[in-house]
Amino acid sequence: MTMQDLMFYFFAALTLLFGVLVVVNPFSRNPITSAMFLVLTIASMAGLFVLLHAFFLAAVQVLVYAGAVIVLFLFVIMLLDVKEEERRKLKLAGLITGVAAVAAVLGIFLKVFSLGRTGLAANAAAAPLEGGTAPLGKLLFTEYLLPFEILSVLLLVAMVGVILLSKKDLR
Amino acid sequence: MAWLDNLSATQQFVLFSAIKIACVIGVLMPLFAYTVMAERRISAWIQDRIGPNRVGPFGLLQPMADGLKALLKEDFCPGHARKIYFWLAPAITVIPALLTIAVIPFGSKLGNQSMVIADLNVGILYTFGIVSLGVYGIVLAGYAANSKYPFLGGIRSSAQMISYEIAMGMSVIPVFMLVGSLNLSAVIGYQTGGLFSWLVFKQPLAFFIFMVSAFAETNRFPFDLPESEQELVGGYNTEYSSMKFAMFFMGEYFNMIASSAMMVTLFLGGWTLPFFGLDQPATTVGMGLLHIGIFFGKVIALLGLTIWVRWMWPRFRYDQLMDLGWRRFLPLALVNIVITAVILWMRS
Amino acid sequence: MKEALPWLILFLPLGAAAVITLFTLKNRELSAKLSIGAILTSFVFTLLFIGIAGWEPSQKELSANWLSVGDLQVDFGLRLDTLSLLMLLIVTGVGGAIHVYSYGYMHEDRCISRYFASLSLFTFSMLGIVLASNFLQMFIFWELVGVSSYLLIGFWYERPSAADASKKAFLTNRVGDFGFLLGILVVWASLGSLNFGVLEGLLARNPEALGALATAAGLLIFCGAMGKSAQFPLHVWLPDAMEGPTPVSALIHAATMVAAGVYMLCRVFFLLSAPALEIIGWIGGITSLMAALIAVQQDDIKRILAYSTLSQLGYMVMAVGVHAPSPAMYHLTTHAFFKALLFLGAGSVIHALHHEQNIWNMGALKSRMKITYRTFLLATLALCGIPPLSGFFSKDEILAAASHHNPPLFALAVLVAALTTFYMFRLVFVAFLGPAKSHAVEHAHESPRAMTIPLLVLVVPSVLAGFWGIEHLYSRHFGIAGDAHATSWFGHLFAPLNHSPLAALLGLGAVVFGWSAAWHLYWNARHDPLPEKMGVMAKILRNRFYFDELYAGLIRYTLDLVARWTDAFDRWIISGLVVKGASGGAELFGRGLRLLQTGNLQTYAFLLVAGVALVLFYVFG
Amino acid sequence: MQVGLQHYLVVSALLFCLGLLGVIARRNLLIIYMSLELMLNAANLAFVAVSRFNGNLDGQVMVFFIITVAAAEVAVGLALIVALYRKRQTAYVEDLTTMKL
Repeated sequence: MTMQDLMFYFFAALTLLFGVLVVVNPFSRNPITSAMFLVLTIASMAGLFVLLHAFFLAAVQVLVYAGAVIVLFLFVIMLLDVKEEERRKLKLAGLITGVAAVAAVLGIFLKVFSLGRTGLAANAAAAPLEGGTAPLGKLLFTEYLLPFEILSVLLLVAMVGVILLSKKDLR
Repeated sequence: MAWLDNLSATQQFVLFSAIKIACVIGVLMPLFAYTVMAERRISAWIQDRIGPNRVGPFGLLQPMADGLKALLKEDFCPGHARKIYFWLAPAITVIPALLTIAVIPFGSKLGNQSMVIADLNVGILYTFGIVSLGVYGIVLAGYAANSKYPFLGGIRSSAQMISYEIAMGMSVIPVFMLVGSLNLSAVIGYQTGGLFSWLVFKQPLAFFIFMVSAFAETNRFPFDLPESEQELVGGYNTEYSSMKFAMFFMGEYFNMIASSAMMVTLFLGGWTLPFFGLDQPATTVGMGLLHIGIFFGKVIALLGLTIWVRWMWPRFRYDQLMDLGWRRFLPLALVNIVITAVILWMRS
Repeated sequence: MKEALPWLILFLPLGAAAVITLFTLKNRELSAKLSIGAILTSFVFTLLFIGIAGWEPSQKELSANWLSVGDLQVDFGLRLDTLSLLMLLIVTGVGGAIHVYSYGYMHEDRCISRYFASLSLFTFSMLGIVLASNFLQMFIFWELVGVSSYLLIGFWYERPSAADASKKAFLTNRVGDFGFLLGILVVWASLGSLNFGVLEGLLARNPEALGALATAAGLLIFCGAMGKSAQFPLHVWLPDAMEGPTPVSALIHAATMVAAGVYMLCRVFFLLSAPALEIIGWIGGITSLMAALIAVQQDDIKRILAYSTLSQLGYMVMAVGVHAPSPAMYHLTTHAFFKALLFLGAGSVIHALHHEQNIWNMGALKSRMKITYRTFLLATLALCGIPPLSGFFSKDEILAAASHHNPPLFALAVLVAALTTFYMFRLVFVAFLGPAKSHAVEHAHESPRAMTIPLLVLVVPSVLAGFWGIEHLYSRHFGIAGDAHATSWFGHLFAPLNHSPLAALLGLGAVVFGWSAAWHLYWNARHDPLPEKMGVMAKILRNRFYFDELYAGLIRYTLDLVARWTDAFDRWIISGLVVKGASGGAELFGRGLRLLQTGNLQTYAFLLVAGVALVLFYVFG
Repeated sequence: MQVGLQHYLVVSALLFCLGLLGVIARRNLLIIYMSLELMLNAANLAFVAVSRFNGNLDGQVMVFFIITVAAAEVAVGLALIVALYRKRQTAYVEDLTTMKL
């Protein structure tokens, strides 16, 4: 067991733990708590990205998700001033069916992975990829130029839409 | 030091990293303390006052006294505050500031160890990522206090930081276009060989935007709106006292130091000086220490500038602040990128 | 040039109608001139074409591919032979005269542009019927004629009676047209073509091609003629159509549109079997007699002429029925001239008397409207069949044919001839001669030139058409050996006496009898003496045999019955079973589905995940 | 056992299902939204891992796109939630079952 593997288990455990806390969150009914755990999940995941040598994406992940997206969440939660909600009655039947469905999906996933039938099996011939920033940028501006440009349009559209939506009187 | 050579590479890495981290923190804490001290003295000098001069010779022990006071004061927590976040917020403010420093090369070489804690090849992106986390401390502080002035301060601050992060990020892109790497050591390497290879001379506009944005990011004057005492009583840290307040303070000054270090690295040649061959990696321990000294000299000079700025300018209004960020700096930075790109393209 | 002329003749009036409707509605003068110009140009072009190509053009059909559905090929074709060329002359010639006349008659009307647009549209449709080279094309123009006739009868639509009359005309025509359409379908189904030329060739080679359907097809097609030419029992619309402006009555309901039925019968004469012709003949005869009888007791000058028209149309149809299409067309031609003249004369009178139409309010117009009186009298004489006027020859030919083929119809025809003379001279004696019977008469004076000139123009063919050898043209077209080609016009005058003395003599006798009766009863009469003398009979005649009432009753009864049935059907089957059943089913289904659509995001998410699980299981599991 | 693609994929699958569970089971719109982000991140992880172990950068490009789209999506979604909250004063899905505002 190398250092790398240890780190993997460490970060994977953290990611999953924080993920569970985002969803289940036994400490508080306050969405802020979930948001904070989401930040931690993202950060742990960035660690996993680093282990995968995707440094650029790790940085972007933290920058965009932790630095912007979740701050936005916090903003909204604060703006809405969601009260510390009274505990709503748990819908047991719904919960059980939901968990069962998710468990089914998970079961299928795990079975597929264990059987190695994904068609995604590691390409033994290919050397593990060193994800540098420069090759990624090169790819982005050559092969993926059109999607990249379309993405910019999407961002513009989202911007316009959000500005419109946040006008006071929404007609 | 034979035992050192017997250690495996990993063990060496862990050992030296630990030593470096300890040293950096060991330097940073006094630096913080004496920056505060310096600020008080300089402000007094500028305003023609005396300033703290009672504790120790020339008041040099004043920071110790302050720290002791902060530690010994009652740790008061308002009843209506959200406890966990109220406790968490100061810590969250300090940590990112410290983390930022990890990628900054504060010297060339000491022995065969390069004087940087983590020589990441996406160094600057890492910095920005960490800096962007700094918002949380302030937002949470504002939220946790559960009263209106801190809340407004928190909201203002986060909006301000997010806005200026963009201008800041945009302003440094030309730097990396010139250097061709995101690695900060590479940036320093690029600035060797003459005074005018310093990026501050090649990218004065970028430097300017970066510096002003850094003031805004660290909530320093003239952009200290989150804590503008006259409007918000003190902003997000209104409800804080004792050590928790000191931690916010610490966070602010760490941020200042980190941003100054960043500016030194990106624009002012880092640990290099264009004379006496000081711009080449050190071969002897003495040279290494000299490089560290040069670096600190530059950082301290920039800190002085920051402090000076604080007492020279009036505070901006909030809308002016936003206007400046979005409608002046962002377009300017974009234009700068385009111009740099065109020049590079014509040269190639 | 030769090919282009017929197309121009056909489409000039349409162009005029389109231009007037689209551009010149505001400019009344220009509209009128456009319309008149179009029809006169058509007339000139027709003459030109006949001059160039002769009566039997070498190329009998000009056609352009129009539509092909399955194995049905329909050409848009123009059929050019003696029949159509003569009809062209009549339609454009008489029509032109009437257009000019309208210009004077309608001068004060506000909507003269609309009037002339409709008139041009009508002319176009009529020319279309005349030139049609196949059934489908003819049917389309047939309907167009119906539409434009509707527009013209209802021209003064603000009058309820005019609006009703136009509706009546249209609906009655629809009944006939339905039969016509069925007939066309029968022909197409059994012979596989709609082209007249092709059909004629087919039937000439194999007269039995239609087989058992021959009579049915013939009679169904005759239904169309029945509607357009107002034959019993679909005659009711024609008298009511007199609600339209008088020139319209002259053009449509005397000279052209009503002639379309007869023309069509002659055009498809080769299709009609002997039994069908028998029935056609009798229907023509009955119409003729009935209309003549009704005309005897009418007071409205235009109605008298309308029934006279009916009667004469019956004559023509009867002629077709006695295997004599050529005389039928001949009579159609001469009748077009003098009946148009009569109507225009009547219009002139009505115009002079400020829309007074009752002949018992007229009288003593002879001296006040000299031109009108003289032309009207000449036309009357022509209608009655006084030699040597045109009517004499055409009527005599019909009588001769009838006497040859069907003696009972011949007797009927002679009776009608006597009645014709009687009611026409009743009209002349009461309206033009005798004492003035109202104030309006005293202020009456001759109509403007635009109206009198067409009268004078029309007098020429009315009087002389008998000497132009038109009958020979028709005979040649129908392949009947022209008998006794008289060498001189003098010989021509006495030809009828030579080849069928009985018919000629009886016809003349009937005229003399009718005239004396009219003179006896109506010379200087102030009131109609007949109702006193004939009592109930006169009342029945006056009320037109109660046809309208009969139809109204019949239709109301039938309609009520049908309505009750459909109401029950709608209430119980459509609304009850189908609609309520469908809506009930949909609602039940919806209720079921509504259980699924909770609006709760969670439920949807659950279903989505379950679906994903299923799909994944299907793909990988 | 050497950590390989399978390990990362299992982590990714677990995270994905966690997000899924959050979407199904939680009733606060904001938390549902966060769970959605978890799912997106799980996908990102899978992409990066596959990219790494197959020596192909396309996966990383895809992650880049996903992050961008997610940012846009969050902005729009949160704006909608705010608008919704202004009208209804609730962020609980069981109170938001009618389509009309």
